[in-house]
Amino acid sequence: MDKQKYLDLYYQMVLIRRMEERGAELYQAGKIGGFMHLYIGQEAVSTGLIAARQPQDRVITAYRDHGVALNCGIPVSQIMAELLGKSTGVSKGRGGSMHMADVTKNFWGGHAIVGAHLPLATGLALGDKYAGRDGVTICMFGEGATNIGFFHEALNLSKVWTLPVLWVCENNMYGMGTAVGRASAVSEIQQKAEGYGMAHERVDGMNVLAVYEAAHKAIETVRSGSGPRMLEIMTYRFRGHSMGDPERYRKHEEVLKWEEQDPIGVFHAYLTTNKQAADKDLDEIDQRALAEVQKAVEFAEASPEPALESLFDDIYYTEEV
Amino acid sequence: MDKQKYLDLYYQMVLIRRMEERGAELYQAGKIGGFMHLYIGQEAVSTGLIAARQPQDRVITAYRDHGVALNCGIPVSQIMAELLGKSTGVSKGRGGSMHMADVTKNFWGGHAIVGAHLPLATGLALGDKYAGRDGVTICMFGEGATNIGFFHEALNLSKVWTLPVLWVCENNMYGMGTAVGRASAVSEIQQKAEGYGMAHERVDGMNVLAVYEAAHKAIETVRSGSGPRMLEIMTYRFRGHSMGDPERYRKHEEVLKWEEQDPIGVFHAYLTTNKQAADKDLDEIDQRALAEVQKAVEFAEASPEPALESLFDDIYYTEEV
Amino acid sequence: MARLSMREAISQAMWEEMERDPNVFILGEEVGVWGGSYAVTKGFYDHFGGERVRDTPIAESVIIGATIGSAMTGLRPIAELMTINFAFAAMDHIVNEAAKLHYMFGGQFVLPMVIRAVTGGGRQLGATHSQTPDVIFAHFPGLKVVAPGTPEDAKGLLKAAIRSNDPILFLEHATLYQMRAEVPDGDYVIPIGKSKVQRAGKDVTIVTYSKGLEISMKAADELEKQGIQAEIVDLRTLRPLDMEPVIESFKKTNRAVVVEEGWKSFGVGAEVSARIYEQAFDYVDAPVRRVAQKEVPLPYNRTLEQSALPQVADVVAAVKEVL
Amino acid sequence: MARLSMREAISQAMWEEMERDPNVFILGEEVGVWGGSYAVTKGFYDHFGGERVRDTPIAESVIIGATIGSAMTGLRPIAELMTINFAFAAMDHIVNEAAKLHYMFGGQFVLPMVIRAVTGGGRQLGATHSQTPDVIFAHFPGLKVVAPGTPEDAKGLLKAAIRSNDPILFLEHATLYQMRAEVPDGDYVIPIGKSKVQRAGKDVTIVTYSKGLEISMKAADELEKQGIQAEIVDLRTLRPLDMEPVIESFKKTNRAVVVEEGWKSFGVGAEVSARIYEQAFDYVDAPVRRVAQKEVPLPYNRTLEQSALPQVADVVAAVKEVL
Ligand SMILES: Cc1ncc(C[n+]2csc(CCOP(=O)(O)OP(=O)(O)O)c2C)c(N)n1
Ligand SMILES: Cc1ncc(C[n+]2csc(CCOP(=O)(O)OP(=O)(O)O)c2C)c(N)n1
Ligand SMILES: [Mg+2]
Ligand SMILES: [Mg+2]
Repeated sequence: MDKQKYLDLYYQMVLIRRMEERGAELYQAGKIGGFMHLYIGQEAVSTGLIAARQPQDRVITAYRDHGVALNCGIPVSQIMAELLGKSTGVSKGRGGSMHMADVTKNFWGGHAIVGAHLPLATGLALGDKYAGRDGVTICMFGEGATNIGFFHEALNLSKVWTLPVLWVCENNMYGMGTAVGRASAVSEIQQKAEGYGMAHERVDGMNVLAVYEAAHKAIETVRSGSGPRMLEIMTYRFRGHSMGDPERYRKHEEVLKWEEQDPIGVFHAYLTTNKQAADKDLDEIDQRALAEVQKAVEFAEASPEPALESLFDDIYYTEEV
Repeated sequence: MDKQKYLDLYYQMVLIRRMEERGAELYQAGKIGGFMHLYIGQEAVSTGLIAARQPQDRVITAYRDHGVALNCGIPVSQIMAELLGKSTGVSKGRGGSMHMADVTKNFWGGHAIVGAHLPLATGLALGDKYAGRDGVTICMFGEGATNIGFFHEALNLSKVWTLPVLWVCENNMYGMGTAVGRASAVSEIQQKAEGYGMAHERVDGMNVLAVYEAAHKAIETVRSGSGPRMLEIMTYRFRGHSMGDPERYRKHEEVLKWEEQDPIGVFHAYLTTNKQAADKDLDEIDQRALAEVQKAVEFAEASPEPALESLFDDIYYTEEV
Repeated sequence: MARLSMREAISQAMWEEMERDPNVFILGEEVGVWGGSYAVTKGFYDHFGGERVRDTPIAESVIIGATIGSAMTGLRPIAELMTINFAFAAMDHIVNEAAKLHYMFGGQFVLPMVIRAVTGGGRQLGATHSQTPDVIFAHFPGLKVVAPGTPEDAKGLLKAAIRSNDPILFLEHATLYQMRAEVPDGDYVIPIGKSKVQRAGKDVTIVTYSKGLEISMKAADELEKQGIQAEIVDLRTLRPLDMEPVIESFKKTNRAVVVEEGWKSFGVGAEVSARIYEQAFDYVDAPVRRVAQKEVPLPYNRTLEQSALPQVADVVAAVKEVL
Repeated sequence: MARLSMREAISQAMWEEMERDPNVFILGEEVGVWGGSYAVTKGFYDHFGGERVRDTPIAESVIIGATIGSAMTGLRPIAELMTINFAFAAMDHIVNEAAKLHYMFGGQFVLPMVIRAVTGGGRQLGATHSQTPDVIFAHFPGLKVVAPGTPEDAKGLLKAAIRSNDPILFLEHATLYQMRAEVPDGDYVIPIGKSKVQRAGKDVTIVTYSKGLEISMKAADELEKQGIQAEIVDLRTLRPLDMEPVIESFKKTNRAVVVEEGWKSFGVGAEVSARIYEQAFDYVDAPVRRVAQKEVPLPYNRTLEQSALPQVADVVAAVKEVL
């Protein structure tokens, strides 16, 4: 990996962090509504993962999607505008925080029903296989989602049909307030892949390079036609499940402990220690990210609301009645 | 096991066989309607399994339930009457072939939505655990049912809550016309238990004693409080999936090959070879079974239809409206 | 024109569309080797091969999920649900995904998909396997619900559904598969969302669809003998619901009976009745009557089951009440 | 009497019933340690312990399946579905199992179970999380569907539901949790299946339930100022549907508006409207009007979302139309 790529990874992670911090403020200020799930702490996962994809590789994830959207190439401005419900938002203000997609960037959403997008991912992969294209579908989900039936049906089918899917479990230890061991029969999620005779690997999700390496290898292996695989990426969310989580289910010390492994801090240290970047390069990146976010917020605030008449657009492709 | 118990097992298997052969005739004659799934070839499974239960152990199964119902102690007459839709049927003629239950015998049905009874089984087991009773819930299902989400959710929960359930997969190689390998990512169903960190074992389902031994050990282990386990019982159905199956999906030779392992024939040979029974003892049992079935058919035919007014009974326990 | 059964008409529509467009494919339980549990896809597997006629595990959520996902990539999947009773095991994917994604993501992609499902009771399958819950799917904007009552409509509407870019639930009543009638050959497409007068009359309007059409036709024969001429309007599509021919007929007859196989409460008849009053209040000469299933889970016993299902005599009686 | 929020009233009902009957227990996602995602079970886990307040995996089918199974053994489970939108992931267990087993097995066992679910839109949660699909559950005989609109009714009806031997879906509208009113202390039980006149009037009958009641009450205040006295009948239970107070009121006012939050087509208003005509045809002076949600998947943007939801002004306008 060359120096520029390192800096890009760093920039992406910082940009997600700054974007979400600003999002949290806007939420508190009442400018964002609904449910909003922050990705803070988990940035290395989608950053490393998506850096490893080719343009023809589809990405699909759950409602914790801002970082994923950004890594897929959606400008912060369109994400911010979506959060503010503006017509310039990536989903035209209709989806909100949980439902962002831009299929021109091969990002197939943001899906808010836990686990329901895993079956969709099998279909995306089938589409490529059917057409003889070499795209890999990258499907991300939380460890909590591995207990719902959708997970089971999707993993099984993907294996039976040898579909080009990479199943990526972001194990952040909790599904809302439920620690993994209280909800899942096995505490290592990767073990579930055994039930499908599927190759699997556990990866350190606080280390963006480790994620990148594992993802790269896995994606290319899937691309080679060997069928689906699963990655379990170990991570942690520093914030509540969504805005307004009382966080009664974990100790503050636990959070603090994980913060010592902050993926941005870890990568910052790696880059400077290994002389891939000077402090001031990284400072400059921080500034650039802040400026980008500021510009995005201004864009979003200045953008128009969707027109009232647009309410009835796109219920169907063919409009009858 | 004493000689009488051997003979009982033999009687049960023969009785199921004769009952179903007669059922098939009545179906062809138009006296039975709906879907009917015969258990012929699989008799050793429920016979061995249920012989190993204690009275406090609950049994629940899918739509292929005649044999299970009989093994649970429901008289052939009530099964026949149910098949004929009579008011004396075990479900008052309302359930038919697929929906038989007698809770006084701790038989909780006969469920026709594939896999949907597995979640119910977790609840039955929870009921016993909650109340501090030592019953074990024995939940039977086909290998085809292990691909649906219900299976996954139920197995996971049973392990997380350490519920007293014995999961019993009757692997008869096909779900309708789909061979196990065309529908399941793993061809050994027991491997799915790995995904739940659950103990499992494969058992020869054409050998009633092997089933009995394995079941006895498994049930008592579950009863001891060690949580759920899974048995995969290898078997084969000699008839079509249900009445009117064109059987395009398997070769007749395959069926013939399995018929060499007919569980009744196998056990007959075992009993005579080991001098547990003389041919004439077994012949007499055959006669007894035939007579029992004949009596049952007469009873069923002579039984009244449910009263027309009964249509509205038992929609609710409390009748409003 | 050829005389086809409803089964053959549906089969033909799919066959022709698959020949026409390589992006059309079929998936579902037993659609391949078995030939479809209702034999609708018999011969397809041998002709089109296993890539285009895909047997699935018993896993309704992923059947519909894969249908949606592949449609998102531009394919035109036809999923077969063995019966509508199993749609409940895929309910989230039908109403929360298929019905919502196009709108929720601002129209970025389309969902050219059809879910075929066998609906209806009357075959002694017991409560879990005998439902006609068509109406509940029609409640969700974003989905279209088509339910033909004749072989001709089945062919024309299914072709339209396969060519449509919207997610469509296509309901086939199990006891209509044997119905035979003339069906136009080849490229015969009927626009989705148009009700149709299936029988002209002047004394009363019978509004119905699917199995109800067969019952209503027989009732109309019966009534004819008694000198009553019933006009029958077949909705054909429950969402969008085309009331125009209904209202037009009603303005002529001033009396209506709605006939459906499903349960009466919160059924199709309620909506049709409400709309008749909303749209033709001044033309109402008698209360609109609804003929529907008695509100019980259907029992296995044949006599009981039939007593719960709407019968020709019920329609005749209802018509006489409104006259 | 104490002034309680709807949330507190529901909480109190469960708490008292759990104290009263050791067979009553709670299961669901985040009902324990978290205290309920809508804080309805806050404090329960600490007081009753983890055996009686059971956190579950995210697995709606087995949540409802375990609810049914444990009810079959004689326990009295209360399942919490975080929102009704997730009920679709448990649809088979709700409509094919809970609603059918008692009948299908000839009444051999009962299902004393309650499924509590948060319903409703209006909180910018987007299309998948904002539905008010109450009506579709009411279509299934065998299930009862209760949906209170006041704290008092919530307490009394939930206690009745917990004590009932029938499977009951109990719908709590998310934006009503904060509503405050007087609630009787202790053993206060309201029979399930009785509609109630929540406000007396003589000029028009407004029929509604759940969130619709709040909207209708405000509309009635507005109308009052204009000299119009609306009588409001709250259905409280959708199945069984008690039309008696509706018809009684209608025979007095001869005009009705039905108000609900869900989509209009195939909604509650259709059934109520159809029954009014069936049961009081000779008393109808103007077409019954329906106020309901516009037929779109609800969008995230607040202005758009609100424009799709029924508003007080819509009710006022509808009343003026029927007068
Ligand atoms: C079917 C369904 N059930 C419940 C919910 C409510 N819910 C939203 S997020 C969540 C927790 C998911 O946890 P996990 O999969 O670990 O993802 P994470 O939030 O940790 O990223 C729950 C229960 C939902 N959205 N969908
Ligand atoms: C949810 C659901 N989907 C489909 C069906 C139709 N169906 C009934 S039995 C069956 C095959 C089940 O196979 P398996 O579980 O192996 O049991 P077996 O019939 O071999 O005993 C299918 C697909 C159903 N009843 N329920
Ligand atoms: Mg998590
Ligand atoms: Mg099988």
